[in-house]
Amino acid sequence: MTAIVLIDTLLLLLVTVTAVAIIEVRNLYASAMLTSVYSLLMALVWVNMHSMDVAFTEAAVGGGISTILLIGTLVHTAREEKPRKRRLDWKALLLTGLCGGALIYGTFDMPRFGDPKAPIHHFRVPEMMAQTVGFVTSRAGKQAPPEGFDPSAYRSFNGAVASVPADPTDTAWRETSILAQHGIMLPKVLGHASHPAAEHTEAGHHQHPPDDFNGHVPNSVTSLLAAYRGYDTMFETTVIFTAGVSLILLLRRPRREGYLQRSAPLADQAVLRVVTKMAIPFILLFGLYVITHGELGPGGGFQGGVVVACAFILFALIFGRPALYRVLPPPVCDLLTGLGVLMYSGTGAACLLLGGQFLDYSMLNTLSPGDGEALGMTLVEYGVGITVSMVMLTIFNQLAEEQSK
Amino acid sequence: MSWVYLATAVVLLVGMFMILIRAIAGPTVYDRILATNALGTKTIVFVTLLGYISGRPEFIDMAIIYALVSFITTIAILKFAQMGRLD
Amino acid sequence: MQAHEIVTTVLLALGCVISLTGSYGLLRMPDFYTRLHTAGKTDSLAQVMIFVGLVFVTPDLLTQLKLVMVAMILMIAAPTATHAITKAAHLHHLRPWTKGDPGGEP
Amino acid sequence: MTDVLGIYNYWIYVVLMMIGLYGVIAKPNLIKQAIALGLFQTGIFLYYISMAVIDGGTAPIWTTIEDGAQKFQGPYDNPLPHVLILTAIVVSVSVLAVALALIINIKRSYGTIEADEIERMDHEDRLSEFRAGQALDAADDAEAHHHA
Repeated sequence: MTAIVLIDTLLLLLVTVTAVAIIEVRNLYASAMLTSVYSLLMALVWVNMHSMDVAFTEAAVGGGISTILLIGTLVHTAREEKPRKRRLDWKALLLTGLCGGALIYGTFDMPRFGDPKAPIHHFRVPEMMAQTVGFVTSRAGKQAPPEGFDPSAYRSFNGAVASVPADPTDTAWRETSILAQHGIMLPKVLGHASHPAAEHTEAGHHQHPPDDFNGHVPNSVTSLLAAYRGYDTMFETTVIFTAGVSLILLLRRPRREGYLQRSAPLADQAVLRVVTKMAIPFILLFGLYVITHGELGPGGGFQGGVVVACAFILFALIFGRPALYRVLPPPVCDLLTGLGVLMYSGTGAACLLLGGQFLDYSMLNTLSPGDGEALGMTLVEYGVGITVSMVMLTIFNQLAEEQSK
Repeated sequence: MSWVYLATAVVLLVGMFMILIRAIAGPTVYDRILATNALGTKTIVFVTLLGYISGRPEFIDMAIIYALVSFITTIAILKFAQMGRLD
Repeated sequence: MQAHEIVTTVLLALGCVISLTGSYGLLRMPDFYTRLHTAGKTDSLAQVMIFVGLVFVTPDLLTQLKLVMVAMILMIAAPTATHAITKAAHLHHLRPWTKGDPGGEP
Repeated sequence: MTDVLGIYNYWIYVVLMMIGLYGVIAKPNLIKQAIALGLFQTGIFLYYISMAVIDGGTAPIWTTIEDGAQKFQGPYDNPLPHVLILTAIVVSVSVLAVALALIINIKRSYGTIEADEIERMDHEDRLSEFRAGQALDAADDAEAHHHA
């Protein structure tokens, strides 16, 4: 039993206990608090499974925002569930039991946890790991395939894995591209033979630092998010934008009634006030760091945006919502929400206008496509970050707002 | 050295289990808030340790975000307990 | 085991003991204020010990600085939260436990 | 036995999902249902992330730098499920927010957030509408009869 499995088991035990408690506790307020605990534990499970970015998002979104949203709803509704005679619903229990049994029966065909031979670890993985936006070479513009690439063989390639090594720890095998294994492409997708740094060196004065992007960004999650699944991420951002718009439509009071209402700030508590004043610049800076640092380490637009929103929410909690509206008026907030989506699609359109394909970031820096990738990803992450932070703030504002009678 | 981290992690998990029982049992709201907050602190230590267990300790940004989020959540829960509203 | 690893092991073990006693106290103490006493203090001390212990086995400076920073943030945030919880409970007139009186909600 | 050890944590995800499903079906409180939906989603997220794990793997973030290039330092977990779930989490909080907004509106128009009470109110509304319609029909019939 390895360390990861041991910790996984213990954590999942805690998670399951919390889940049962969330469902069975009658007090909705306690249920909301336990939701926060649940999210933190779940984020630990994901750190244990090496999924840093997901854990980051879960901690910020699940532990922070959704708990605050649930509590914001409890302000308008009842704190307690209605007491009932029958606590356990036998019919539902039977149904879920049957459904769960069927699913568990299905898991017997699943590959073992962490099995290196599982199909998911083979199909297209080397290509995804090695920068996935087409074939990035040091040449800008419409990318030619690397040497040794056989287009007709690629078109007839059905994606099947030729041979799986007997030794599961054979990492060299996974490093080799599947295309290379089939003789479609030379096995050098990963290391770029001629990267821009080499061309600049001869000028003498322009030595690229060793942490420069040699054709790919270090965090492959961000790379996949912004490039391989760029369209998808763009429309996920649009989904979030739509959620913000629906919240405004569902809950915002008519403009003539005004934004500012009475509030109950906690500013008379000296310790809280001082600590918050110290903390807010730090949180904002950290949020920007998370967005900007997204392609180097764990983090990115979604996570950083939520952190920035958390700073504003903390401000509203301590100093009251009217103070927040003086800092960030709702019209500005609404405008920024749209601006983020515009920034994302605008980056794509810029690539289009520069002669590449939509969201082909390498067009942004024709001298060094790798740096262009990094620039494009940063712009896109900022777009996502602005939208996410402003939508989260809008949601909080609308839920906290008093309703017109 | 890794067994030291692992042992620490398991001990922390046992502690988290005790705190979780307190968070579920209550009895007052403030007990729950206290337990949630304590669990947050344990989580921060735990996430740092996990980095050492997996041999890549450079992702401590995680711990910072946990600290911030757990603080903000505690304030929000508390404000609702005290004022009955969030703004 | 080298010297710095021994230092780390000792600090981690101390942190473990302190955090475990704190958790047990949170579980067993009779009322909110006594639970506050165990949880509030042990949390800060135990986390500082574990973070400082980990600094000794960390190779690069940036990670060491981040460790110290997390410890500092916690040193500020955790007592603030504890203070706020206590103040809220006090303003809510939560009675402390005394002999013959279980305390609790007013 | 090794088979069971290898797949038992998929079972835990199934259990989590079923806890969520039970909550959605059995709990009439709408906020509880929204939370339970979240639990169900987390079960699915866990399933995806655990598929990405590989023996001896590490986070798919390249940090080792040698000779000016990032070194591919051994098996990385598959990053694709991470990306899928990363966006799914943020979408799930949007779903939660819209659900909560709808719940607040329901509370404003019905005065309760218990699904069975809302259903009963709707039923009573429909019943009274039906009775009013019946009365109208009867009046029409009577009128038609009279003309005949």
